Amino acid sequence: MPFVPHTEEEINEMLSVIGIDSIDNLFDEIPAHLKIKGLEKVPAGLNEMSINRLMQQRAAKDGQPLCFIGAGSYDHHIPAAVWQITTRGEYYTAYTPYQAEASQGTLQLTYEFQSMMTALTGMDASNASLYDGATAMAEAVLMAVRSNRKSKSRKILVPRSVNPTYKHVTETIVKHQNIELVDVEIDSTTSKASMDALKAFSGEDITAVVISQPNFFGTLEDVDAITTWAHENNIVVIAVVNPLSLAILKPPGIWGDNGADIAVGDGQPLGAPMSSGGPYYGIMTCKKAFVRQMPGRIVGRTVDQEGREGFVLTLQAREQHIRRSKATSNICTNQGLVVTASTIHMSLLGPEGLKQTALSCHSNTQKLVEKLSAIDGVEIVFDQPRFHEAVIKINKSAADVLAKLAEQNILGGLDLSADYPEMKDCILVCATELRIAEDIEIFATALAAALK
Amino acid sequence: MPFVPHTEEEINEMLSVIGIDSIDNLFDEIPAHLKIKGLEKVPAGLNEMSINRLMQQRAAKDGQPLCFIGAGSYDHHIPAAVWQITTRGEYYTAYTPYQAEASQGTLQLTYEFQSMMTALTGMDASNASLYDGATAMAEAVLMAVRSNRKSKSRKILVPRSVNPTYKHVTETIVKHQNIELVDVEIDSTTSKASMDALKAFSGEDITAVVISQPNFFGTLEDVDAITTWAHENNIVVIAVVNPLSLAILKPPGIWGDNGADIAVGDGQPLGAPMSSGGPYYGIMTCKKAFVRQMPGRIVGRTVDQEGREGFVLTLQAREQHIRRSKATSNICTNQGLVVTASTIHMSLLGPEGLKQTALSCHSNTQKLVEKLSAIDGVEIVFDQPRFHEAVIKINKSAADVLAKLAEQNILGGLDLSADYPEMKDCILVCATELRIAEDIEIFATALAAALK
Amino acid sequence: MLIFEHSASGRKTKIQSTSGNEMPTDIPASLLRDEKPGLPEVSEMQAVRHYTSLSQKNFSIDTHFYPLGSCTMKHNPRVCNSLAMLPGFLSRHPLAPEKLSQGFMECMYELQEMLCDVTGMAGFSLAPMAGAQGEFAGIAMIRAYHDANGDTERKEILVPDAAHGTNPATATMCGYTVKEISTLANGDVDIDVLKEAVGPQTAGLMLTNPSTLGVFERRIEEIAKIIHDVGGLLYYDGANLNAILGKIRPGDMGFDVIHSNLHKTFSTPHGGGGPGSGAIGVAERLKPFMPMPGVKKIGNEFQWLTEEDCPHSIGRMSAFFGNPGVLLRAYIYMRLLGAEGMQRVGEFATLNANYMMAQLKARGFEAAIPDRYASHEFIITLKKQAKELNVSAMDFAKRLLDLGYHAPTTYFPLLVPECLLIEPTESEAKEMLDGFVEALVQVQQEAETDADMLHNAPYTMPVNRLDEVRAAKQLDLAWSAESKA
Amino acid sequence: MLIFEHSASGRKTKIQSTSGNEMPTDIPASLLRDEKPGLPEVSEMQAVRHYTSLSQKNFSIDTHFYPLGSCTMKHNPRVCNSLAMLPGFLSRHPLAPEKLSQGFMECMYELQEMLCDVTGMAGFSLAPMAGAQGEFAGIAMIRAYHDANGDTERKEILVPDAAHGTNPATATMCGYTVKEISTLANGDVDIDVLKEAVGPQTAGLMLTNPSTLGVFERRIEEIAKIIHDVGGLLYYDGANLNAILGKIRPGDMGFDVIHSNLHKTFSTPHGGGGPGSGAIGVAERLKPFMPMPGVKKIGNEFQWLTEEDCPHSIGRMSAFFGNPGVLLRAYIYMRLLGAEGMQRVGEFATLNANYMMAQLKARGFEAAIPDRYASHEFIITLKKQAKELNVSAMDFAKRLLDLGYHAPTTYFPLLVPECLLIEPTESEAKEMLDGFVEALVQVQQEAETDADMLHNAPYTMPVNRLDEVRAAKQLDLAWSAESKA
Ligand SMILES: Cc1ncc(COP(=O)(O)O)c(C=O)c1O
Ligand SMILES: Cc1ncc(COP(=O)(O)O)c(C=O)c1O
Repeated sequence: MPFVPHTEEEINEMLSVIGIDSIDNLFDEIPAHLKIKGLEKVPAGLNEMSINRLMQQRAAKDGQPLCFIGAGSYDHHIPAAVWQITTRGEYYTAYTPYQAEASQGTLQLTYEFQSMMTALTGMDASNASLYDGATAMAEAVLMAVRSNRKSKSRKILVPRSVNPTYKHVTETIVKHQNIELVDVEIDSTTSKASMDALKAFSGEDITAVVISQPNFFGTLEDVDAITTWAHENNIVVIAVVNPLSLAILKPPGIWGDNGADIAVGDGQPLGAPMSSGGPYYGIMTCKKAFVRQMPGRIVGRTVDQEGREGFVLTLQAREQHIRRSKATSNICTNQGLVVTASTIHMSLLGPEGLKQTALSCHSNTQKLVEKLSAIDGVEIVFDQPRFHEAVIKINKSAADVLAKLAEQNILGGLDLSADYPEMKDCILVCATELRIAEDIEIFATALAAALK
Repeated sequence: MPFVPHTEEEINEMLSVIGIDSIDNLFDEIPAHLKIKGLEKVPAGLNEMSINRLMQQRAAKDGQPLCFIGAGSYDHHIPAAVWQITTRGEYYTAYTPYQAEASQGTLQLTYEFQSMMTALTGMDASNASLYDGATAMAEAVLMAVRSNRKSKSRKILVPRSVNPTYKHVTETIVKHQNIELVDVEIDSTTSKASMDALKAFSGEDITAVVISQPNFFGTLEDVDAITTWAHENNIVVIAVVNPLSLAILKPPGIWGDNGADIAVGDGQPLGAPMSSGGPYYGIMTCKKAFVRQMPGRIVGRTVDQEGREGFVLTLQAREQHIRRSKATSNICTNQGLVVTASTIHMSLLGPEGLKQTALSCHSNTQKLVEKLSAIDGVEIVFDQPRFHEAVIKINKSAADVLAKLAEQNILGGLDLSADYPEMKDCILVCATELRIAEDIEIFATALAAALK
Repeated sequence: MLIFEHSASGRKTKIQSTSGNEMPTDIPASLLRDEKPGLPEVSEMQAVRHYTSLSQKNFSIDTHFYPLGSCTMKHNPRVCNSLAMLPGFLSRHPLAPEKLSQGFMECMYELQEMLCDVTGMAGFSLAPMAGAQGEFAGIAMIRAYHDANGDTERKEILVPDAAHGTNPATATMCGYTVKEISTLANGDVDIDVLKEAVGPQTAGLMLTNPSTLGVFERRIEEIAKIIHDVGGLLYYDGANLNAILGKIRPGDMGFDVIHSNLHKTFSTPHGGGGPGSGAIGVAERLKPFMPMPGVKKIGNEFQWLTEEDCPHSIGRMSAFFGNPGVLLRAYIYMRLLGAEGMQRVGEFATLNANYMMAQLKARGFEAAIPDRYASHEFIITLKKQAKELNVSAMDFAKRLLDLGYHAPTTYFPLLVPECLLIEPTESEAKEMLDGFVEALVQVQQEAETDADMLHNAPYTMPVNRLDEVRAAKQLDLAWSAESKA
Repeated sequence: MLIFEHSASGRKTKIQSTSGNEMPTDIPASLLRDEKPGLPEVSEMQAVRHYTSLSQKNFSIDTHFYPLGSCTMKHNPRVCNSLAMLPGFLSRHPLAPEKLSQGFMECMYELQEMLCDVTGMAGFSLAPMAGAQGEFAGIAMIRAYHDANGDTERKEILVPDAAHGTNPATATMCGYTVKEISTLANGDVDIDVLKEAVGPQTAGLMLTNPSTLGVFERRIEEIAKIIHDVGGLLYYDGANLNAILGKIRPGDMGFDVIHSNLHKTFSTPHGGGGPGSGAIGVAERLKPFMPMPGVKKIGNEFQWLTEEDCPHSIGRMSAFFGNPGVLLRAYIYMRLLGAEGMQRVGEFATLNANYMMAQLKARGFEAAIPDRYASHEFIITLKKQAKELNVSAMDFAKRLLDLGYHAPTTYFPLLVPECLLIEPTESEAKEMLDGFVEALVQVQQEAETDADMLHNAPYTMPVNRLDEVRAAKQLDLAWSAESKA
């Protein structure tokens, strides 16, 4: 009986205290015909040594290809201290800090996290995390709808340069509430949200606009202009940002006239391994005026009866366990452990380390772009100021070429045609700080060969 | 400046408190011509990401061959919890518990460890570890010499069935003290210490005898008979044991008439990875009468001023920091962290888990022996009751065959001829619980092919 | 002391020193940041020390008994962590091609299959990232199902008043109005009320069984029939699956769609609040509506589900594939337990709860539902203590911390006054249960002799009782150089 | 509570359940055990909880300032741990053939080379498993060297009275008699006494420089000459290498053989008492005597040293190759620091010590050697406090624990009465040094106003002052079912 400590003797004592003969008696209330005999698809239990062997084989099977895909999940270096500390039992096996006095570790850490998020984004407040970047965008849309009292339309402008999966997820989540996500065209030469397309909505009742910086193609948007335009039109500005990029890019809190109103993003680049897509966490920060519409846990600093600093969950009246059907969101369990990792990650890197990482990513990607564009049959599609992602177009089938690269254990980027039919044989590539010159060389050589 | 936290500003403040202009002033007392300009063979520092890459390449280079070598280092399963807890900063970065009140974690754990060691060996007392099994044997010899007041000879009988490296190390360590290690022949058909050879010393002034159970060849010695004989002749009995085997074998504390006097061994099988040979730890346990001659740290249970149970280093008057040139040993730093791992390991396995492991090792080795002996050109040399190691003799050059197997990523055992010239083309093999039938099959197939 | 208070301008760890890169010239200055963000500047040692010490201020399963009802704080085997963090798993990009993902996909496929088996459902999706998201997926599927049937007038989701807050909140997010169904004193749903409530407007009923009151809903089949008869679907909130694991299955009880909190029943760590997984199981008729992505097996190959497999999919719930790191841990846990181990979970979780309830009743505590067997958890109500001694469930909870036990869930479910919802889980040994009972008895004695003392508990934590009102009124959500609590 | 007290007969973790093996029939019953050993029988959860909670009862570098003089408790970078524990390293059998060991051997070879470089020695052996074993190897080499020269009448090793206990203990183990050399008030060796002491009987001198008194031996070259002139060899106890790392080198000072405590200077963890490494460096003439094994580079291949390389080797020090896991950590640390980082170590370790000494002097404390710069550590003597206030160095030490600081080394070196040997290391930030100074000042004030209170300190630890006398008298070294402290 793995993980069940009871000895025969103890079981008997316990049964006699309850006053029954066998454990089965405890299930007497359950209709007998519902009880099952056994499980069919669950194999017999393994001991540790056997599960080790099995999982090691499984993990080894997938190789560890040289990764040039980004598209929302980035292969960054994570300092060794991060997960060694994060997986300490005290963080790993605690739960939501309902008993504040016995959870000051998690609570203070979360407060520090919130502080780091506001520092990075230039916003006033942060929550303690949402599930991921995509659901954070969805929650931001819901929050904008709740907050923008002047707007009735429930129309949200979403430029096509926003991560298409984020848009898809947002759609899944908000569609039941009569909210409409309106596509906004992008400029086909720059990949940026078309200012003209946006301006066509001037004067209309629009609830919010989403601005992605950098956008899905790595291109930097005209965030100042869009923000100012939006505010002039009573439109709430939702920024979708890569938090690592904020080590060097202008924070959404000071975009345009008055800054974005809500800034969201995925925390993965700050200490979460790619790990097949998760767990990551959703960042959610906002201006002061929006705080009471935020979804999710929020930690506040307060004092105890002796005036000592301490930390508690606060503004709980927003949440499902108090407000139930009228809560700001149904979220309960969030991504706490990844937030723990991320907070330690940011502490270890500091502003300078984060900046160096961001700059390395950027310069590696620029080197990659340079190398690849020198190959016959490769063309850089959007030659714009960018951050650490770029789009190349090749003169063969992107799918075929990517498959060929994969055979050589290289993930050569993301084929864009599924989401952008007009971008045939266009590939989104990315080189983080880990993809050093040697790696870029391998990729370039393999790509050149594949295009021969 | 990795791991140096000082900012420029702080440095200046500190210098001004000291009253100097530059850090270099602090080295003014050192003759100028001794100061070096720089280091030549130390490369420039790496960041974490680069050292990661480097070490991963290095580690990968050595493959992870299928290991059938034992000979003092065994490939056992170690539960995941063991090193996850052991590397918690509080264990990992503490030192010798000089301040008992602030070190109750390490001290209590060590007391528990000592208790587990006495339980396994059936002895009265244990110390907190020595460096490894070989040095533990050396220290046991020194201890026997100090303890056996009736003997003047400083002669120690060491059957050739004792691990030859252990003997070599013991020689290195004890030879300066006029101690003589006397070879005792082994029975060439059984590999056991020859009772006749031993009895030839009856009546002589012999200080101690070393008995290895199992012996280096995996064969079980007649421990009862030797112990009884030794005690009849005023000879101190030093047992060298594999602690894992004690989950099923008779503990040295009850060998023969009165048990061994000192039992040593290497703790590696109890939670230490093979790790190229260390860190492991030396086990040292003894009968009550010998306690004050023990080398190394010993933890005792006591009480605090309020009568609460607590733990301290005790019998320190034996040790170098108090007794200096008259200490029982020069040992200071021991192998604490591995002891920590080992204590957790034993707790997780318990008597039943240890027994199951020992039995699996044994039965896997028996299966291996069966499989190999069915191969043409392979012969089992000592067909005796054994524990988890065996000697095979092949009809080709052992060195060549082992090299061939290594090319197929199989460590096929240890060539015995270097230490036992009479055992030409004899190979010591071992199959732990991790070498399941599938692995044994691979080995047998490869060996059969190599012998064709 | 906050990490920011260890900070000194210019201090670095150099962990990430990648040779003094300069700000790029290829990005216009107007898009760049001109002040460095106010992150802490500390050494590695300071960070390690700070977060190591901070961790010690937490209660956790690895350090304390943590009988938080409805949360299933069972032991998290350490091997689940180490194997889920094998480099091969951590370094897999979510968009890696199938060919380079077979090892991972095989685990996910088998996890789906095992979950189907233990719940009696026809299909499973691993996409949802927590229980609440699982609920969302489930209710969205119910809605999509009705929609697909042209059945668009069903506007109501029924929820028992004992339900977890995420149930009604989810129904709202899915565009439904919520109607509460009352519960009988014996813990069962009031079937008469339910019958009254159902009708053509009923999209479905969300039910937890065993309920949050810690008892098994005995008339579940009748309830299922009532809902199905009016064309509604039955949703199973699987937070309490631990109670019946390996004994009975929601699918057999008539549920159409369920979520399972893998971070409860299948022992993935709670991580101080997450991540979790709310994997979702469906009956045959809901398969076309499952969220994406998912894994199928064709011959010996594992492939991603496509739109053809789920033509009416409610869509994607996350940027990639939910929380794979959590899913791997659950998979490993299930493989460790195996079929037999899984059956014991429900048995021993239930044994532990009933043993504690029996002991506490014998020591004078009042069980909320005294005459029935508990499931894997049970409720003690302290309403008498509140009235007679002026001590609240919260006072009991806080005092327990001093005695070395994490408090049970307090004030939930809402319908039991001054309640403690106690869930020991199967992984606790009898000695711990006994210790907790003695602790509650001690607090009771203290309540009788020195109620005031309890009002100010705890006394041995890093802080004593915190001012929550001030926290909400004088909002302090982020550090700034000037601020001080 | 001891782990044994959580034990219940028949409880198992099943971690290692390898299908009910029976006791073997191929082993005679007389060789088998008939009672199961008295190991604890607990669940994984109980073991995890026990050892997690126990760990919290330790002070450690990762949680506290730990200025233990002579021990160099610097930060242990976490990456050294994770990389040394890569599966490829952990699973290497020590007897694996060279071909399957090149990755590991390359690290070891480069470590040898770097150690030669930072110490100025001609060769390095990584075999010794701690400082004391390094000393043993060194003195054994000195003996072997004299023996090889037919110089067999040298029976004496000289050791300053300030030396660490391992020095004289080692000399004894190597068959030498020990003669102590006294130290001047300014911390230097008394050269006159030394000159008196040397002669044809002198095998060598063991010296720590900077000495355990925390000052640099200024006349080291003169000392070397004195020893060498009588045909003796000079041994360097490298425990204090951190003080001069990257600034000066023992080899250049004239030492013939040295050990380096890699667990001090090169930051491998102290592990609650070990493991360590006492890697040993030699001048050219001692190379043939180096212990085995070692690594050489032939072309691009790494090979084990053979007897031909070290024809007079003193032999093997361990069953395999010392403590490779420790060696890997030291290697990684050195590669992280690099040449430049290494130079800063000595500088900032020295800066920190001198800053603290200056601050403490300013606050009225008496430095043992007040007029010289400290090396990386310094001594405060509390003899005045002992005499006037009746509080001992031990009282100060215990009270510091209450204030959140590990105590410095007490009562070592033996020649300074009531001493605290304080070594902050380079990795501590100024704020921590300041905090420690304030703590000492506070204790001083307490000593003046309430000496009795200090005698009973500490008050905030899991236990208060422990009865060491009882521990030694009523020996209780192992648990048994009946025993109780
Ligand atoms: C009964 C019940 N339902 C649903 C949930 C929501 O699950 P999650 O927190 O994973 O979103 C919980 C969790 O606390 C619960 O206890
Ligand atoms: C000056 C000095 N020499 C030698 C040693 C012995 O080193 P080890 O403990 O590694 O054996 C020490 C360690 O404490 C020391 O401080």
